[in-house]
Amino acid sequence: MAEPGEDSLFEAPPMGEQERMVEAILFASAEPVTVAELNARMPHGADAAEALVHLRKRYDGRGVHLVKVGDAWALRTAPDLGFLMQKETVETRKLSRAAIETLAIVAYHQPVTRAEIEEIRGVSVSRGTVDQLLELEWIKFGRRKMTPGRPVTYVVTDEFLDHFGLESARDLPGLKELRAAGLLDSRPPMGNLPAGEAEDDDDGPPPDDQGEMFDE
Amino acid sequence: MAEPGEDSLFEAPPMGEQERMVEAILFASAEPVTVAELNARMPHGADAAEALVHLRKRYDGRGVHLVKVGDAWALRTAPDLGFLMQKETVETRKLSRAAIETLAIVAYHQPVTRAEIEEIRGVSVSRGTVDQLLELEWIKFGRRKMTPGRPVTYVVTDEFLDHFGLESARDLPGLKELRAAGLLDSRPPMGNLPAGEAEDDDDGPPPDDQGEMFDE
Amino acid sequence: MRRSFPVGSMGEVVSLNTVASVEARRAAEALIVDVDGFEGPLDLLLTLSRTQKVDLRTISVLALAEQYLAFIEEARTLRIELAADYLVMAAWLAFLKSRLLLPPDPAEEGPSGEDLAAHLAFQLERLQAMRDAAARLMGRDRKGRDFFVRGLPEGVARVKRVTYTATLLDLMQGYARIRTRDEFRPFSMDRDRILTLEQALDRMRPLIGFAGDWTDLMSYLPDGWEDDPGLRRSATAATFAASLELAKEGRIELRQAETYAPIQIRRKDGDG
Repeated sequence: MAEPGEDSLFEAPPMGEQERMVEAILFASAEPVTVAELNARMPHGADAAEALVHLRKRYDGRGVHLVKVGDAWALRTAPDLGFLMQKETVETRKLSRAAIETLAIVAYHQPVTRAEIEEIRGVSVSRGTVDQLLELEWIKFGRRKMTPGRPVTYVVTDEFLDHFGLESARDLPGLKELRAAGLLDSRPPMGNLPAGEAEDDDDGPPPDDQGEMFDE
Repeated sequence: MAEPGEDSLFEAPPMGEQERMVEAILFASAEPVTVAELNARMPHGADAAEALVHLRKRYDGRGVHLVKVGDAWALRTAPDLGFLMQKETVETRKLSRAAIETLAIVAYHQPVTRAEIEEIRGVSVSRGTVDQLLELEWIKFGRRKMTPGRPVTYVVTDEFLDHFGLESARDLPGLKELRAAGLLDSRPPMGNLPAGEAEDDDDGPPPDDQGEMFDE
Repeated sequence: MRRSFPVGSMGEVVSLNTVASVEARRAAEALIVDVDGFEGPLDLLLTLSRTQKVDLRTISVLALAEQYLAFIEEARTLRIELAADYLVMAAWLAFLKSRLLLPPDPAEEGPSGEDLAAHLAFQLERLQAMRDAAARLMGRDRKGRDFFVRGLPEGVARVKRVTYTATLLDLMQGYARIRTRDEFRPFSMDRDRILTLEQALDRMRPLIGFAGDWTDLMSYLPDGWEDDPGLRRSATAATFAASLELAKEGRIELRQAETYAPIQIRRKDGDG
């Protein structure tokens, strides 16, 4: 195909062609690719978002699926065929209980400070636990909290979403129920309650922080 | 065809299912996979060879092709979409000081030899600097000098004039204007005006260099 | 909770406590072996709460406090060292227990025993909820285990094109910089146009032998140099400096009739 970028200044390639292009780009990449990047790589005037809709339909029920990861898209093998892939299985380091719980707390309470994690777990969070999750690129630093000391917060990453097959943090299992039960509220701990050493910024995120993340 | 009788306890999955399996295996595999290996990885009674025929047809004309590599199979992006596998990033950088000075000398003194540029700058001019300016098409080779060795000269290009918004090299502000603009105001200790236009001819390059350029 | 108990039912509460204590003691004995397995006091409380076999929302915090305190007691008798936060929790639970059992002191401020108990129950429930969520999360189809990425990714060739830019001002400033710099730096070609002290000395030494009479210093300038103002200036300065040098060596004498008058030199007699 001759330089589509060149002479397509006014005419985008037909949608079928755009679908092929999106397919090729996603096939070539192990990492999710954002719509913006797809558009940037495709000829002028292409509409990757629409092509993705068609492509998703095409791969429906196939051995490979088109999945959404945050703002990006990726092709992944269908989970029901995992049994065929012993060869490809990557042995992940076994996570400690502390790490697993911390990860869940970050995912469900994000953005969350270390003090808040400690408040919830009732025990101090070791550096190694957080480091391990950072290293796995499952959590990352979020913006600082506007509370005294401006503590850093943690949020989950797109890699986390990708790993656990989630489209967004909103799709975390049981999120709605937990919210409805008030278990994601950050109630200020009472006075001298000893659990966690959350004395300074003990009172968790302002509730709208949470809302900001999941409510929109 | 699946060895019949050997294991009829389990029925081979339907061909559509086998096709999915082959698709997933080929997608996830880092290397082309032989039919024998496909069969080994798929459930008993499966017929990878036949599944491959179906799969190949399915990918016909798509952004991804099923290709045979030796006696093994692999999914590859369609060759005509190779141009998508490039990502061009354009980075604009500021021209280095050496390049700016060299360019300025060429502009003010053209046609000028490399030796003359070095004389004026007082330091040697690296090949890379000149090459960079040639590549940018801001300078080009002028006529050879009628001096021993007949060295090549450099002159500025139309591209140069275009970039700097000049109609001709004559439009370059003269030293008087530079001085008026405060660009030449650092007075030397002896009170000599720098390289004035012939008002004091005991320093700087021979004034006719300048003249040759702007007077012809 | 405390307020809902009629005064007459205090005995019931006590007996309930006793039962709880016995159970708690037994549970504590089982748990004590595993004390290192707990992730802090809240975790231990959560484990203890399971013995109540009720929903965490309806848990008896009082009974739980009893259990916990029994656990700590048991650990103490077994001389097991517990981390400080377990003991802090024990102290706090003892305080909570007294708050729950005793009538409220109107002078006392802060949250009531019920509030504290409710919050502890909330904490336990929240921790349990996070544990369940974590388990569900880890049980999901996971990349590299249940679903897989492209095994043969084709790298995107990053074609980096660098363009350079400069403004006319850059150009002018660059040029101005060079021309200004000239003033402080001798050009190699400048050297062609000056006479150095050494050169003047070399030139004068063989000549002064003939200078028996006073002669104008300017006559020692190299041929042609007096015509060019720049060259003349340099040659004059060098020749004059050279003559001073020769005078210092005692080889010549200098004189000048008046200010701005020509300088004259003469070989010093007796010098051979």
